[in-house]
Amino acid sequence: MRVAVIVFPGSNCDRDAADAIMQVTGKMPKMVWHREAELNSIDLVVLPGGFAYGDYLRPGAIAAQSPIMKQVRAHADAGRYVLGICNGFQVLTEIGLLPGVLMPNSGTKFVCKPLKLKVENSDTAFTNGYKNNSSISIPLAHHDGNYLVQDDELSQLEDNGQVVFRYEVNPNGSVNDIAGITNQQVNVLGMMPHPERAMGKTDANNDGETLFKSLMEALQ
Amino acid sequence: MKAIVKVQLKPGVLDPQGSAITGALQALGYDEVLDVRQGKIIELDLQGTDHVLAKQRVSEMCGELLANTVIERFSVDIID
Amino acid sequence: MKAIVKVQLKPGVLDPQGSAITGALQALGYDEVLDVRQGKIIELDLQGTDHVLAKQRVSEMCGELLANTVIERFSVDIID
Amino acid sequence: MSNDVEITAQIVAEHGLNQQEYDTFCQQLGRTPNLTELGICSVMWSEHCSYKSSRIHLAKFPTTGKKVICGPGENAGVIDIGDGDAVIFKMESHNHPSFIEPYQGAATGVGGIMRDVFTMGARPIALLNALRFGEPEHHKTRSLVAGVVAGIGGYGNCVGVPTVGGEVNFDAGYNGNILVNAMCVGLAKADSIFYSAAKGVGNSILYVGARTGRDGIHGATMASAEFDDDAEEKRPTVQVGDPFTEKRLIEACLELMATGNIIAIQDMGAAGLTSSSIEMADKGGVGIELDLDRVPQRETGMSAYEMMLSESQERMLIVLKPGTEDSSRRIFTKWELDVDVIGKTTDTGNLTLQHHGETVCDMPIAPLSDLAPKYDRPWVKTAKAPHLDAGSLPQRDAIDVLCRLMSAPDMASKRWVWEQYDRHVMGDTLMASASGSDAAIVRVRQTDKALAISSDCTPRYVKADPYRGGKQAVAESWRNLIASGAKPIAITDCLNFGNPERPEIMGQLVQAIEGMSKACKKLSYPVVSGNVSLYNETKGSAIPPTPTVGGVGIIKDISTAMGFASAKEGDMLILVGDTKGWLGSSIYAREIENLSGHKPPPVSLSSELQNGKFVRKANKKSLLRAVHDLSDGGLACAAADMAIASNVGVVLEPHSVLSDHAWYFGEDQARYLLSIDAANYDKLQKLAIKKGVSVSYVGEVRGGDIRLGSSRINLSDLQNKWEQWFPKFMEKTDANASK
Ligand SMILES: Nc1ncnc2c1ncn2[C@@H]1O[C@H](COP(=O)(O)OP(=O)(O)O)[C@@H](O)[C@H]1O
Ligand SMILES: [Mg+2]
Repeated sequence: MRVAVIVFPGSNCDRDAADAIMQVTGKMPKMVWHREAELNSIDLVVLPGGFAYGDYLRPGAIAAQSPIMKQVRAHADAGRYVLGICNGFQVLTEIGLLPGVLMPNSGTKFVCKPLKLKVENSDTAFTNGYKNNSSISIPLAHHDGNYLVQDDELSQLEDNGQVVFRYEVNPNGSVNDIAGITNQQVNVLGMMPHPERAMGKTDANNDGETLFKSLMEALQ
Repeated sequence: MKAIVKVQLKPGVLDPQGSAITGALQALGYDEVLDVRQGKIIELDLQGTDHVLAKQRVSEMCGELLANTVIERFSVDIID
Repeated sequence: MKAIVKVQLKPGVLDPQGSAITGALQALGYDEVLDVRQGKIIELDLQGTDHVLAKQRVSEMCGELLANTVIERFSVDIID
Repeated sequence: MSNDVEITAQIVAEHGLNQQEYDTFCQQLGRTPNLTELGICSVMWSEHCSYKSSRIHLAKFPTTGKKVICGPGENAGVIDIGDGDAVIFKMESHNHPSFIEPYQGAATGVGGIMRDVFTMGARPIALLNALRFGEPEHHKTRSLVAGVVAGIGGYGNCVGVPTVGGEVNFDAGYNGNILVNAMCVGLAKADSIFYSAAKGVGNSILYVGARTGRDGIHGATMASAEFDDDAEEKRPTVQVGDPFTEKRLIEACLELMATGNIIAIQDMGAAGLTSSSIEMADKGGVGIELDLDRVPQRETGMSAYEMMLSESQERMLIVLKPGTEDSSRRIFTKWELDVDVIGKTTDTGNLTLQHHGETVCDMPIAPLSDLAPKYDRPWVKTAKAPHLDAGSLPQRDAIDVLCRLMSAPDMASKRWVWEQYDRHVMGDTLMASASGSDAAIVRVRQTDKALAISSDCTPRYVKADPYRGGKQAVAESWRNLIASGAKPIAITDCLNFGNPERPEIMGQLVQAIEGMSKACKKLSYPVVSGNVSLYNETKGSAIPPTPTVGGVGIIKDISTAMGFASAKEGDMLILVGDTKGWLGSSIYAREIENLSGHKPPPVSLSSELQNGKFVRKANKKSLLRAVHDLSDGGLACAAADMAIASNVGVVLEPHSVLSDHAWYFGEDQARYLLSIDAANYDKLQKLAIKKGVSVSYVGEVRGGDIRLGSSRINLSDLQNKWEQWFPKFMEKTDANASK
């Protein structure tokens, strides 16, 4: 599996994402500076967490205009995989690869805590290692994770099984407790919680590792 | 030349920050406050003097970057 | 009755958001953009009809909560 | 104001220099200074930069040791943690700015302390913050808490360095002067530490980072003057933090450091361009010439005076090896940062400034630091505090007291605060605020080693007895590291006091330093960096003296890291150390009896050392399940913490002699509560006898209640009381909430 992690000037979970990839594949992913414009022969693009441009204007807005994002779009359009974590999810909604927006948390504060998610669809390349409807624990850390989408699009998401992760207790006001969604073609996933922080390295929880392992198997 | 851009949430879009402000003002005793909505005002210093062109260019900037048109609407005023 | 409050950074106060937006617009080819400053626009729905009183009350709200008068200045307009 | 205005006595006074200081300066110069020169001298000789009131006393700290690579005198302290790794750390205050503008004040405090650490070549890996607010009822407290916490989170979260620990206290003594002390810990290679001495002549001086604006001009002198009634009106332009720029600055500087282009590097902190250029030149024994027209500027029409005194954030000054200018520039350009060569080192020994084709300053550098005033200010000993006889206090229901203490502002859960901090970014946080350990534990990346880090001070004690309180702050820091399984290595500190021109305040400072020094020496726990913040008073009323101690220890093998969240049903609870039932200046005295100012608990450093070594040994032999140090609230509160963190009940037996309040809530020092598997009891006791340490069985881990003798409360009921104080406090918005 050939993986690229995109690095924006304010990305700060890029290294954590790379470590997670390394842990499951044994190979360091390619770290791609956002001004580079090449994503040749890459299977999976990871848009990592952080504050790509300080979250100034709107989270993900300025990053969405970066040269690399044209390549990411082409990569996705070609049916290859894209994983957006936290800020990466925000970028994906800003460029329209995923529907909806991520508004400020309903509590209007940054929230960092471990959290239970329900796996709503384990029939995707990202989630096939999980049991359907299982409860997993993935930490979260963000200020703008309050997912909002138009009603018709919401029913579409729900009907198509594009909602893959749901919060068991809603931390941010997100509509229908949505924590992560895929696009219709199921090759792009955006999620607010951080699977790369649940790799069994700092505590016993390795529920995040399953996601990366699923991807690896799907791409083998 | 300056452009004054107002970016506001479309009607009907929930505004978490606005609701928080409403609550805080009411708690401070400002009972006359019924609802609050928060938007952005972005002031651009522009080179050039052509107002018509400027308005068109700044509207493009809004579509491309300054506003997220999924949930926001914008208005542009050009002043000297 | 509505109040439109504009809250902007005082001149000279660093505006990191504004600088980032300037850079982003220039990178997109909008070379005419010299500088950008970002502020807030806060719209309040108010009960009552007395504009003079409303203006005074909303100015108080600004001082107390809506603006950070150490680094920001504000203006209040009352409309129907 | 033009640069050649006549310097009147009033202008001198406005710059915070007294007549004698001004005369010394003129004498040295051989003429009267112009305005720019006066401005430069005034910031260099301010309390904040020159440490004029504290310097002779700071010299009492032990600052060397086997593991010390660099002690005080550089931007931060450096210690050796083996295998070629070094840890760089420091704590600093941002008290005054945070009172005026809590969000930006606290945010820029975090930014500033990170720069001190990465300036020396370290990647910041952990942040802590020690916060002291006024009483909860005070009309400003709530908005200050909200702003400061949001500011700390806003900055650290964005840069992507985990905020892993800290303290939050409330006391009426801080009503007019809150304390915001931020600590940063970074990781570097021991053979590539960067210093600030600008050695060599003719080398280019590179300015990088944010542009210079009129921010915080005279911030350094403000930090050295007490607030008066209209301080809130006369505030200078507040500095606004830009964490996105800081993040890029860190990455770009670390990238440049890897090239070998750097001779010296220094952040622009308080007094910006002035102190950074002068300190670098002074340490390198060279002169420096700057062309101010080349300084990247954010505003138009800035004078030389304004540029030299600006405290714009996120800026660095770098002296480059000849010929490396272009390759260095490219790195900063890649990170979209402003960068320019603004001058060079010279052999004149002078600071020479060119602006608009004119020389606006030309004066010798050495005297600015060598001749900086140094005062042995008069001081008086703090009056002897009366003893509090525990026997004179009324009997009370122990569980009722426990509930009141655990939900008191200083003791209640700080979840509301730390949930706003990203504690896990960088992927190496093993224990942070939420984890149930006495210190934060952060792994050294890609190794089995970890650092234990804590921040401590008990101002109640320091106020009642500065010497004993100073000793206690160091001892508690050391104990916290031991309790987390670490070997304590060294400390940084932040000495927050009132106006040193008052002999009783100066007395607090001197005695606290002496107490701290004593403890540092005895515990082999040297001071490697620190900061002094004086004039923390309003209208003649000073803050409680608050010497915050930031301790760093090393855990050689993360499998031996310890906490108090791992007690198990059926464990025995063992108390290490002697209990006399000391209640003077305790939380119990303050919260329950409304008594303060009594003699705080004695600190026996030899017991501290002995008991600590014993706990370490027992941990090494895997005899322990959970460890908690005893501090505020004594035995019962420590046991309650352990029960809540481990999610299992505890039973504590009453003492045979001591009254309940003395036994359960006394704050005798040098004590630990251990939870052990009953099967290990004999081995533990044998070890204790061998080490001459007193251990006693005090209860067990069992059931779903907290039981103190015959009285009990359900664990989750107590937990709710403990959890609810802070969110309830913050949500209570009465008419006074924000102003
Ligand atoms: N209380 C203290 N204990 C030990 N060292 C101190 C203390 N206060 C200041 N120092 C040392 O004095 C030097 C100057 O401190 P400071 O002016 O705060 O540095 P900077 O300008 O880098 O922020 C630093 O090396 C600092 O570690
Ligand atoms: Mg420094």
